[in-house]
Amino acid sequence: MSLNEIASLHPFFQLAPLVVFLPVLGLLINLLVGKRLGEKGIGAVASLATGGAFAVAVLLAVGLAQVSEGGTLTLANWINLGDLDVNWSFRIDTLSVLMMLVVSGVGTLIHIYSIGYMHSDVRHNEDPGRFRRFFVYLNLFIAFMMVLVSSDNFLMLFVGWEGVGLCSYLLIGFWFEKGADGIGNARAAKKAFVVNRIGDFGLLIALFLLFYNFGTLNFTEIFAQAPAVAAAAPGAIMAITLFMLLGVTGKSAQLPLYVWLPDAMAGPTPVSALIHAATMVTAGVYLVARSQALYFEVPAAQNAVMWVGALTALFAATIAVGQYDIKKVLAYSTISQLGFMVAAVGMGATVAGMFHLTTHAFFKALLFLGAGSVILGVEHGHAHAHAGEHGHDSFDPQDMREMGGLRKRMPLTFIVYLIGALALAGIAPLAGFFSKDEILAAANEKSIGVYVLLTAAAFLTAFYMGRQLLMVFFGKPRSGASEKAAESPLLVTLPLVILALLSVFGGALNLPGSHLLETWLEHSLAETAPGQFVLTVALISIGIALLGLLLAWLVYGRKPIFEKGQPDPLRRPLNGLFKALENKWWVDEFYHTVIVRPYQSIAKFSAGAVDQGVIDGVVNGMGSLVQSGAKAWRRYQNGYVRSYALTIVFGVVLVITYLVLR
Amino acid sequence: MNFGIHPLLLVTFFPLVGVLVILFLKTQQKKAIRWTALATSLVTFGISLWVLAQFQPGTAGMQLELRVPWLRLDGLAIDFYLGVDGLSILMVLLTALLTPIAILSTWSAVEDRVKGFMVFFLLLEVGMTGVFLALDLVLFYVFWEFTLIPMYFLIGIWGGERRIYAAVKFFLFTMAGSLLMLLAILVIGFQTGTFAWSDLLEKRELFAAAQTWLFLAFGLAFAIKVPMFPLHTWLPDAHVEAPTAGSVILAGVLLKMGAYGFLRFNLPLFPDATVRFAPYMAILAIIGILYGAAVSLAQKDMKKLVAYSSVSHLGFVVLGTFALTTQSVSGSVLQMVNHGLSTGALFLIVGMLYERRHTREMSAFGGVWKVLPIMGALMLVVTLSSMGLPGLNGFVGEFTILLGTFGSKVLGSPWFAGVATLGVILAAVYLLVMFEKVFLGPVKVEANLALKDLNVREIITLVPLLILIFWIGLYPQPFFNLINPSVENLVSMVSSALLAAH
Amino acid sequence: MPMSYFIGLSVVMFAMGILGVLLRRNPLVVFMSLELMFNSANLLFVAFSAYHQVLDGQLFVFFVMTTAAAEVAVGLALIVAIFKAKRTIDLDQMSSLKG
Amino acid sequence: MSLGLIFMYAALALVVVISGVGLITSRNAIYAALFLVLNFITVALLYIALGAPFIALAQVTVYAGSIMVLFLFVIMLLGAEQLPIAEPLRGQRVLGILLAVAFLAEMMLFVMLRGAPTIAGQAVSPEFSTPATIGMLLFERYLLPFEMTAGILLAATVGAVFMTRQPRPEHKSALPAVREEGQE
Repeated sequence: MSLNEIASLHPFFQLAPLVVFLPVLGLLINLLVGKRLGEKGIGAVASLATGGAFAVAVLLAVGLAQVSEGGTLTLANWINLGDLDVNWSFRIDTLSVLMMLVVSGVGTLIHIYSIGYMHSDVRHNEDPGRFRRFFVYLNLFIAFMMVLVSSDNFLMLFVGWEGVGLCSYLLIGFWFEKGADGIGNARAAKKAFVVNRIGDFGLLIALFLLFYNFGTLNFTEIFAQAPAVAAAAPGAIMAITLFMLLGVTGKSAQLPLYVWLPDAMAGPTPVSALIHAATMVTAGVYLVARSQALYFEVPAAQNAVMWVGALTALFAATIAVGQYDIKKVLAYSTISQLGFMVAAVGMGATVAGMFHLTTHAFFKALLFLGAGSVILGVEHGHAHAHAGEHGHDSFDPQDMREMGGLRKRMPLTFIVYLIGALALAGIAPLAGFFSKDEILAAANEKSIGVYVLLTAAAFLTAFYMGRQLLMVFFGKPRSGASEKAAESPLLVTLPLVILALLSVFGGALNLPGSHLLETWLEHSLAETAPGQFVLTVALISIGIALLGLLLAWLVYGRKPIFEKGQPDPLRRPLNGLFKALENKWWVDEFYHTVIVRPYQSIAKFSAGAVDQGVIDGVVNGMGSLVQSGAKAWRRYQNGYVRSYALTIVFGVVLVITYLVLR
Repeated sequence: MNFGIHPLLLVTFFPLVGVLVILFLKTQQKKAIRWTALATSLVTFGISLWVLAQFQPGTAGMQLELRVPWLRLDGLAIDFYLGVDGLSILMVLLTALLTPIAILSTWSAVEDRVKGFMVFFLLLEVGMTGVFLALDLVLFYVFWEFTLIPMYFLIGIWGGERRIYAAVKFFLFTMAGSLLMLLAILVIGFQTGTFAWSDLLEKRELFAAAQTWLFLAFGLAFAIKVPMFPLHTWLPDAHVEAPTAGSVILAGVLLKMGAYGFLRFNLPLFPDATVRFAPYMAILAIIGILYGAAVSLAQKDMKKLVAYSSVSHLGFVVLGTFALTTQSVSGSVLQMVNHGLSTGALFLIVGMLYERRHTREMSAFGGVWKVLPIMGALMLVVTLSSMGLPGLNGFVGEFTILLGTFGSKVLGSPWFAGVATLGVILAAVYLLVMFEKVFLGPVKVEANLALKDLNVREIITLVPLLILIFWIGLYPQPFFNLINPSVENLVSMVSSALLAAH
Repeated sequence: MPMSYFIGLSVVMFAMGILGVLLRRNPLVVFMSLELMFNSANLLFVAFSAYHQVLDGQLFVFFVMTTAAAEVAVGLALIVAIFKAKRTIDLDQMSSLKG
Repeated sequence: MSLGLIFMYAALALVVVISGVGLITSRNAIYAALFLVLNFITVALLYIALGAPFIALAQVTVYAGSIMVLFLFVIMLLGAEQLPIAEPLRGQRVLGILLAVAFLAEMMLFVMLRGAPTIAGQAVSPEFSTPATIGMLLFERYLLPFEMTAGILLAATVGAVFMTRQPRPEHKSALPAVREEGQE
């Protein structure tokens, strides 16, 4: 539909392209004029751009409230080759607008937060010039995410998909000269990009399969033909959905390809909050939700998605228990929660999945930003405690073993962090409880195995969040830095408060009674399983959550560990198992030995032996062959007239023999 | 608005005017020589735009044809036959665009014998444009061989340490292939009595019997030039030893002559053989993609790495060509242009780094982005474009090629595209490794701290390429409109043979 | 007289000429054996001209003679020049022009 | 063919072979030259038998007369040194002989295979090759080759003269002044 047609549908819909162009505008302003605006100016422009996008999203939501089917707005014909006809068009429907709201909403809050955070982070890393570059990348990310979410066909979705992968590469490697021996951050960024690329490989193959089975890449046409093609070529849909699952595992850090997310914590904390908790990683969930019609055709694929999600949820939760870095714990917790969402969407409970996605965006962003404020405080404390010597001793501001007793030093951060943690753990009134409960209810009805896995994961979630709370905020400060830790400025804590409110009241979005979100999403999803409230499941989940917190208190609360060196109380009872948790089940090492090192040796072998040795060998060999041949013939040119005469006579004899024998 | 001279004739031979003027300048007048060369190549670019203006995108057949009887041996008619269509218009524009950029990049790079350098460079431009416009087999062969000579001297005289070895290797490789091609051309000539491309299309059945051998003869010459997997070892040596400008033109245009040759001669003239050999050529192309990517990872010298990446990228082009679907062939024609832009820019930046530190070893750099922010940013964009990131030109080409190859009836199975798509991952690996080794991480070497960022001239050389990289990435349709009709015509020509064959 | 007699004779003469050229190191003897080979050719010319009753054969002998004379003149001049330079005429001494 | 005639031809052939062998094996160049003269004369006799009297005479005068005299003259000039019998070039002698024998065998084989016919009429009419007819033919049909041989001879003489000239003292040149400074 062209601009004016859609305007007739609803005046607000024609604003849709602004969702992408506003962040791009912000990005260009900062890029070109940034130097003169100063830090506050840059922050303002960036936040305004994202805020503008949020406003447009709200307007679209209002528009959708009236015209609930939404519409598609075609901007330009991107590629038209033979029967490949792809347009750059915006799809305005309840699902995409929901994602826009979450992305731009949480995004704006994080933009405001990062003005304060980056102000000190940039000073800490002695490169004030980088402030501008951070906000350029952040706006680029919002723009690409909007392209992904608002696209009307799989190709534009793929453009956004890899675009956000690029932004996560740029932002993880923001401090590219920091990290393990100077190259750690850059390597983490490269790891993230390459692992994402492996996922994108799967999505690319799915795209090709889609094109050749459906003749188009457009959502509406594909979902319309889905039943027909499923009947005609069931294998095709199975292949498409499974390859798409490979893409999802890459982007949403599910089991086989999750390894990049923990390393992505190398990026500044607002990045972890925005990209690696709230928005980018949920792209996979959005993809499965969007192509739900395809998944319904192939139950086997749905099961695959469900099991991948459930297994990841439990697996990541176990690792989170053994981590010391405050952000690593949250990273594994994100992977685990994403496991919940993927399992939900896999079960067909798309609404529950999207609901958990939304609430998770709130409290996980809150937790990350809280962790950021804790890190700022501890760095601040460290600077004061060791004002004297300036040496960079091996102090790691993110290591929980350095912290302790921060609730007195940083009361506001503590309260907000507590709310976030309880919401994540799934304690009753908070948002986390409702969304997780809905997933557990759906799991309970769909397959007991998955339900057990998810409940175990929920228990472990409560446990490691309790552990983190106790280690960071309770007990005695374990290092000079944590003694002197100071509360972060208002600019940092304000967004925290807003997010805390959202975490508390987020549950209202889809309360068992009102099912607001469900009615909202009905318009764009094929068929949504009605989320019914099962009391028993709810009670069990609250019980599990409280049990987890209690156990954490028993282990970490009663006799808090004092000195820095003291081993983690869990080490003795679990020893071998705990060692495995600490080392992340050695998955990174496994991948390194099985994939990375063999590929490097193949590369060296093919560069050395095959290329230089064989091929060049043959080529140079021919060259030297000719030379040695020439050397051999030179001997005949020995200067003696008579030997030449001999050769001539030999020639004569040969000619005559030829004549005679002819 | 015709200056009385045929546009194609003008665009091909105008650089000779520059050569003439330069010959009269004294060797000491370096500045004058450089400006004359630049001016001539810019005017040639202007003329090529004028040719583009006269080119109607809609029609599939040859346009602006110029056919003048040239040689008449008894029974054999060799014409001076130029023409342009969808396949060659972009190549001519690319040549006309890259030459002034390459000349501009030699301002501070080439100091000795500037006169000789510029003369050879402009002669090279004549040869290249001629190759893309020639439609008479003999004329094509003449231009094909003619490009060898200036390139040989460019590498041989202004090259690095092992330049003689590299120049000779480059020359022999291409020469060996093209001799076979000459043989094939003669065979065709004698059997049909004409060398003109359009006439040969009608008389295809005359030499249809020897089609397999003719295909292989032409194919070998083009495979060496592309370069395809086993015949590629001349490329890294040629690139490492060539001066920056030489590398830009070598990667940007000379490699495309091979790929273009497949499209112009192998496919239309020997359709049955093409259909029969397509799977084997596709397999070779895929090996090239994966092998090139793997070997690039193990390289220590930046130019060698980019050279092997060219092997990998052109693997995609050849794969697209032999998949014989509209998407894949259009994609490969566009990918030829894309590769010229992104690899040309890569070589320019590597050349700028070489001018500053006089070494191409990646270990000599590290954390340079902190010291050279602008160069780092431009390098990042160019690396992403050659990696095939959506939104930039590389992706459009690669996606259409892979999409076309996936469902191509000639190759038969989707596995070809499946394995080739792995190349996309490997490309990301070695390019990011290069970017990391050179630009990221801490500044290890003291000398890197004193490096100066890009000056205005260097930025001007890169800007046109970047504009095109973004333009093709964001809105490729105008380029596809140019290519599409001719490609559809070519594919239908070949597929008619496919139907006949099955 | 049967032709095979003359052909046989000229072949023998020619073979002896070859031997002379190949085996002797004295350039003069080499030249003489060359003359011998010329002579065998002339013999055949005359024999066949008689056989075919065509005078042209004989005429050709004259041309052979003149070239032989010219060749000897130049050859001997060469030998004299070399003798002056190297004080020896042994063919094997003159081997500096080698590859 | 009468017995006497055969006997005469056999004798001539024998003389030719002996003189050839003599030429090859004689150590002293002069003996070789004399053997060659003998050879020329016997061949001249054969020419007469073949009905080519004028060529026979030419043979004797040109070959035996001028060329051999030239040889003898040069031999005298160079002192005809006796070169040692040793054969420095490895395999030269063996191969030489081998090739000569092979040549001989092949030609014999060739003649055998082709079965040379006998000369039609033995007696060739005396007017067959009188000097007049040869002269007429030479200047009619073969004028160009004749002129070319003249050219060859001229070139040969100039070459011979040039190669063997001695560096004679400078004759007086037209610019004495220049000459004097150049001299000191």
